[in-house]
Amino acid sequence: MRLTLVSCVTVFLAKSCFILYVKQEEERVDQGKDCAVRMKGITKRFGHFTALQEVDLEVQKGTIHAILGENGAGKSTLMNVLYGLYQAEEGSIEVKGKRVNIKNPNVAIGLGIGMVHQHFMLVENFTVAQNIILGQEVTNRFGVISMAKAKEQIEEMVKKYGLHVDPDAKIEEISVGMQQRVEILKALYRGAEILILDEPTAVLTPQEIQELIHIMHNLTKDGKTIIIITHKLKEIKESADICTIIRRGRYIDSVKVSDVTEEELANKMVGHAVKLVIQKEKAEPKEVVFEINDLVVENERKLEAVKKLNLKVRKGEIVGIAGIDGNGQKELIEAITCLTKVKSGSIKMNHEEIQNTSPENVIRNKIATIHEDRQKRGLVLNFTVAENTILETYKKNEFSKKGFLNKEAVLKHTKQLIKEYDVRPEDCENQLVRGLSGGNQQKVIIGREIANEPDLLIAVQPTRGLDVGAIEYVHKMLVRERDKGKAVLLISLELDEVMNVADTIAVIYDGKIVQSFEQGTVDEQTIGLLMAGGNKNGQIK
Amino acid sequence: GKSSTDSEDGTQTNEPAVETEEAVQETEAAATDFNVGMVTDTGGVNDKSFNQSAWEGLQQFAAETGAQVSYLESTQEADYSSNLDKQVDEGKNLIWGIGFAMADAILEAADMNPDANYAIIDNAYAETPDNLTGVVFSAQDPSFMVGYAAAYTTETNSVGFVGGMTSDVIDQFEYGYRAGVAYAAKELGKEITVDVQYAESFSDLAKGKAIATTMFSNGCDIVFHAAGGTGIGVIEAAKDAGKFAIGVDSDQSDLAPENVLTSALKRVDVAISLISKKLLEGEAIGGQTFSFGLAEGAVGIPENNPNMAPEVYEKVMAIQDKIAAGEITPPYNEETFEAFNQ
Amino acid sequence: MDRLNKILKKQITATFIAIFFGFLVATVILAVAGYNPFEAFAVLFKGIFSRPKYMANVIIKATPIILTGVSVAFAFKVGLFNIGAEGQFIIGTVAAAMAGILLDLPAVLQFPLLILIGMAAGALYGAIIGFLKAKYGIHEVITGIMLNWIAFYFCNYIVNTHTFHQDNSTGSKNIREAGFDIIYNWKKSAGGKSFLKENPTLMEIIGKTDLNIGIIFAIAAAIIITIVLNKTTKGFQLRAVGFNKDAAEFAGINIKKNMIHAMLIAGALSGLAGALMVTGISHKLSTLGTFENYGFNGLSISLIATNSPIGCIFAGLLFAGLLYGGGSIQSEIGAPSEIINIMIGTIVFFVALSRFIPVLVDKYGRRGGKHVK
Amino acid sequence: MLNNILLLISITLMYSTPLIFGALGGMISERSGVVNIGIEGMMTVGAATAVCVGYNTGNPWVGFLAAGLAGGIIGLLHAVACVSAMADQTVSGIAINLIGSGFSFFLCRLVFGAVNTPAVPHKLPKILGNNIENKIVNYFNVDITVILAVILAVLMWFIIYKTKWGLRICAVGEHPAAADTLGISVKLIRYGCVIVSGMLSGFGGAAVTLAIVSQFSPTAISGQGFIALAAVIFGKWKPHGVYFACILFGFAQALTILLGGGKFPVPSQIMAMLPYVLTIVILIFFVGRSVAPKASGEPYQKGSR
Ligand SMILES: Nc1ncnc2c1ncn2[C@@H]1O[C@H](COP(=O)(O)OP(=O)(O)OP(=O)(O)O)[C@@H](O)[C@H]1O
Ligand SMILES: Nc1ncnc2c1ncn2[C@@H]1O[C@H](COP(=O)(O)OP(=O)(O)OP(=O)(O)O)[C@@H](O)[C@H]1O
Ligand SMILES: [Mg+2]
Ligand SMILES: [Mg+2]
Repeated sequence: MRLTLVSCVTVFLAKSCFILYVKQEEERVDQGKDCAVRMKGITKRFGHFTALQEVDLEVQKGTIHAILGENGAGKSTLMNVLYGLYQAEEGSIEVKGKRVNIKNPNVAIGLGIGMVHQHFMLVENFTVAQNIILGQEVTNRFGVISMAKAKEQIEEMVKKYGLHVDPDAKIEEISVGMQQRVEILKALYRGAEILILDEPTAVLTPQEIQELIHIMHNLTKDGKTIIIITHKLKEIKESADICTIIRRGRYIDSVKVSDVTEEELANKMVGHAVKLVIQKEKAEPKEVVFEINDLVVENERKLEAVKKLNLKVRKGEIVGIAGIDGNGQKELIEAITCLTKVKSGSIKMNHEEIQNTSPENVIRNKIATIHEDRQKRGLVLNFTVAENTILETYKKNEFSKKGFLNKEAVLKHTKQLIKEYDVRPEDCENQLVRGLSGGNQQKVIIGREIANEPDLLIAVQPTRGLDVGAIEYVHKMLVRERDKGKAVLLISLELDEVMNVADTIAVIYDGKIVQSFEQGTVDEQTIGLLMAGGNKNGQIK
Repeated sequence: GKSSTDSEDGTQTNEPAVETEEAVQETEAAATDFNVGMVTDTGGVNDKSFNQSAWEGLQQFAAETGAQVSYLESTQEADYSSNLDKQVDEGKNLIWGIGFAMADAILEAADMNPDANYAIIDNAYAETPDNLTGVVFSAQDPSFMVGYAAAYTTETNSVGFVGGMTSDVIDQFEYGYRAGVAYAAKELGKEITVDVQYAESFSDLAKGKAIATTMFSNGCDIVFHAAGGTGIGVIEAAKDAGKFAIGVDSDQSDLAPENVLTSALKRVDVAISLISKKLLEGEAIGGQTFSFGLAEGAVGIPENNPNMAPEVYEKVMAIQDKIAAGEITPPYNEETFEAFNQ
Repeated sequence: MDRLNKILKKQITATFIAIFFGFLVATVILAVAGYNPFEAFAVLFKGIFSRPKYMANVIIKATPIILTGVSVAFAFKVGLFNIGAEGQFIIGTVAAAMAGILLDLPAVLQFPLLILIGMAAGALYGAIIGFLKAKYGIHEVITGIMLNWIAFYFCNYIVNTHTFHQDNSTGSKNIREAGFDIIYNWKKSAGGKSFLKENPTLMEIIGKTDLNIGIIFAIAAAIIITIVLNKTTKGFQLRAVGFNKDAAEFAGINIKKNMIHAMLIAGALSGLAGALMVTGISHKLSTLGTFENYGFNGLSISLIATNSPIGCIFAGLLFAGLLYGGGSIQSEIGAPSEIINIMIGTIVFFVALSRFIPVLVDKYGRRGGKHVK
Repeated sequence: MLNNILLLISITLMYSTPLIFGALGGMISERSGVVNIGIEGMMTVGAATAVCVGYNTGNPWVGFLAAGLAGGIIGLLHAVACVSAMADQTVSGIAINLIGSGFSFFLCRLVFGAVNTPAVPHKLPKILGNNIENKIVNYFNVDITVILAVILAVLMWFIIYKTKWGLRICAVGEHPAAADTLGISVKLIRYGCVIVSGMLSGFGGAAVTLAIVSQFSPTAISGQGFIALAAVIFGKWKPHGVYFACILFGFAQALTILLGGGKFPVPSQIMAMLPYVLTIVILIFFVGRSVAPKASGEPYQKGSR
């Protein structure tokens, strides 16, 4: 009894202190009441590195506000400051006209700010519903969760905004598109009025992107404010009202999106002119080097994910596989790289069957692969750049003798590679890859794979999460390889990329290549339909 | 006993070690200069078994004579020789090694340091160097007695024995006990079975308890243990089952005053104290093996056995006399046991 | 300032700070319990450094745990937690002793053969763990713990079999002298005896202790393992697997094979420690009452050394020094010997905390930097 | 036959109970993302404290609670290292094991002047009281700790799967950054879980020295903590899995005892291997891969990537 009394008193005291504190902090700022968020002079440092320097941001209520910037410009950092994950060293934040001190995400949530992170913050082995309610569970007095009630609430939101999810599905089993919707629901569930989306479209299919834009419009209609970070200029044009541009941690400009062209945006972002469409000669394909016949592969749940797939890649051409995520691309890659067993059919490289052998054998057969997950499959983050560059070739005579590594040769090779592929910082050969930025990590992988002098270069989502400058660079590399007479297989979820870069565009749907086209003989519309399971004549089967 | 013939190789003709000679001259007045050290085996000084008993003996010795005593613990077998050596450096007049496991290490140390005196518990050498003393116990004697007592006490005609790990020393307890039971059964004209099980551990309390519980529930009403820490579990099982356990080494009745029938004493402390005193008093102890039996009061059963019927106690005392007189020679291993039963 | 920061951030500095704190905590505990801590430390250091042979004893004590430490450290590099080093050590002793008793070869063959057999047995025993992990995905901690106990009972079984048991003892027969350590055989030889008589210091170090060539094996093993890890293609593979299995697999490195190889090598190191124990010190098997902690101490050592094989040499010496010198604390000032365990535990604990030091340095260093400006 | 079956059950329960406490403790800690290989040390501290307090107060329950408290304090130590100082969890756990046993012996020496303690005046009760005459009923007259262990397992299951605390603990163990962004304090949850882990391990120790036997000795806890650690993995970090893993181990021990005693011509050393061999065999054929909580072993640092 006494114990409860004491605890009551403590809680009361703590609460009143908190309220006093908040009142002090939130001195009223009268001007700009229609301003949902105003950040002023934000400076954020990590150690000696200044990630943000006096950045301003003003977001009007009920609008979609885009933030544009190169990789590492500081966009995510700025948003993390707003969400209370980081504390800025300098600067002030006002939310809905009130000066606030956002010490942690709880405060942000309390202020009606929700954030969908660049890297999804979902617990993989939880269900959708569990992820949504986490931290704000619907419970009875004893802390017992009432799932039924929670699901009711979720269903309501689903209906209201058209965010379709299956509350009982596990995150690890659903598509990224649905995961994204779960993230948005999570924010809305917490009563978010201001929604931050950090690169939400990087992982989505064209259809899903359209859907997302639709949802965003739904939300603003409902009075919500959206801040969206993206590298895709087209999306900014399609969705945003205002765009703020950040370059190297500094505020550059805020523009009305309808007043500028995509080129202008890109130029502002990188500080110089960029070409958005890749320049290349017409392909001159030669003989077939890589051939897949009637390939059948099962997924983890023992269902056929690749169903009698056929594919040919010739020397000197880039074959692009366009398709919506989950149509067998993942299994196809795993089969080619021998990470998974093939049920039937064959994969031939230079007329030699390679299926069901080993990753090592695949590499030996002159296939190089740029994997979509660079941190999981592509790199050993705790290895130095030098060590990563020889991850596949350490056994070659060039780098080792009688089982001993030749450090000097490796370093020389790495330095050359760093120079050739413009990896930064340029003296990073003995640095851990972990410390490199995402774009530079990707450059290390690309450099390594190309240095293997493969006959076939497979690139899976090679530009995922990269900025325009970096994307341009990667595409140039692919074309260069083609021009050297190599075969290139590009698998991407971004239709633009495939349309732009590939010489032959193959559409994958439901585990099969449904049709192939030469570049320029087909429009985006047709491909989009085929990807969604329609046919050439525009009918959905 | 296995050690009766050892002292033949002419100890008496050898000069006593230097330190001993001095001790002779100064006797008790100089006892504070008299230094005795011991090295435990890997059981450590708190093993509730002979190491502990040995240390108690030394402390007793120190209390009585004013001598200095100390111990070094071995945590690994490899510690034996370095610990023994350390004791030499500290200028001990006598260095005790506790346990047969140390036999080789001590033999070597004695060879290396002819000026130091050594003694070992539970080992008899075929040839004992002049500066080394073996001490063995006829543990089969008290085991025989408790087995005899158990047979006279059991109501279910079934008794048990829990061993720690199979070894020659534990064999003394097992076969002595079984022989005692058999001897009494013959007297009584009954058939009394002995359940024997080894825990393969001197430390697993739960296993000791589980084995004893199994024995009790299978009809035993008295279980004797020679299992060190595992035995604590055995006594606990007796307590829980309301049956009897028989303790070992020292009087273990304090662990369960109502459920310990008696204990088979093997008083390492007595032996240590006695031998140390002998040396202090200038007696030559090297080059021979002392066998401690009933006569020295180093083995036996406690005087007070509140749970034992007085008439049984008397009978056991009679048996003790017979053993002391050599009329009964309890067996100490399987072969002698079979021979005994013939 | 910057240089100081850099020094402070070094792992080795952190380890020394940890050792310092270990002593500090022991000081406090001793003082609280009513003993003079400085006297205790004096005894400790005297027990280690006052005579050459004490140092030799420390080295002897350090030898097996350096090896098990390197074994654990090596497995760690490949991402495996070799809690089974204890079992591999035991199997090493058992195999070497069995062979030492059964085989009857000239010393030039017998001794190296026993070492090899002990290593091979430990290696196979370790490989079981690697195999079960690679084939069935069974966690190495479970198999390690279970195999420790199985080795324990297996040793006791072998000791008590008719072939190997020595009558009137708890141990096995001695191995044949041909299998004894080289130094041992030399010091027992006529030449060795007379030589030692003329060199009292050597007599003390070699004659009065079990000093054997094991320490050379241990140091060589630490160096070889360091070279293997850092300079060879095999080490490259193993580390790649340790850091990122998925990337290694994708790069064509066979992770299952490497897992087994890693445990094979780790097991061989522990087995070697066991074989050296038999040839150099015990010359026989004894019934085990409890684990003798050679493997478990190896864990602590590897952790104090932050998994650096070379570091294991020093950590092993430190650990052995504390255990050996600490043994005298009880006999000299009466303080319970547990204090040494607490002290070692505290050192390990502060090693664990040492990750925090760079963070603190960063915080403090930055603030310092600001002031300068 | 019936006799043997009942005996098998009661020995199984007796043997597995301390393991269950320790393993459930290990599980909750790992569920929150902190690996706890210090269970052995925590159990030892609990076992020693239980007797020291139980002996001096004469009340076993006070001793039992004190064991939990002492375990909790050691848990706090582990938490400070692993959560606040972002220490290597394995290293800290090993340190806990070393410190735990050293401290326990030291404590007993201070209290009793020896590491072997005398018996406590009163043990924890059996569920049906003492002196049950009926033999069959007596088999079911298990220690109260056996029942507590069952209750604990059920409670743990309920908390993890049904309450918001469970949801949060699992989230913190799987994806601490996600929990953090939702305003869940990773630190608080981990502190809580590690301390509870220490408390449960402490109870596990007390279950040996206040129920199975009635005194502390240096070997009272010899390896149970490591078996518990194995059971956490064996049970796949699930309360029911962990419970049955411990039961299985206890069962194998009981089987060893019932099959032992010379009934079969198997040397007793080989017989003693049975529980360990059986565990591996069952893992190979029936259990297979177990996947730890994703973030377990990783210290969480805000904003790290
Ligand atoms: N944990 C870290 N600690 C210190 N510095 C880091 C850390 N992570 C990244 N960096 C630094 O951040 C820089 C960029 O890293 P980041 O991953 O944010 O790149 P990015 O902004 O995503 O750029 P990219 O376009 O290349 O993906 C690198 O130069 C690196 O030095
Ligand atoms: N936790 C951190 N520690 C150290 N440096 C960091 C950290 N987080 C971000 N940075 C640095 O801050 C800079 C800005 O990073 P931020 O993630 O905000 O970039 P971004 O604009 O979101 O890039 P991207 O488009 O790749 O997401 C990067 O260069 C990175 O080096
Ligand atoms: Mg970003
Ligand atoms: Mg990035």
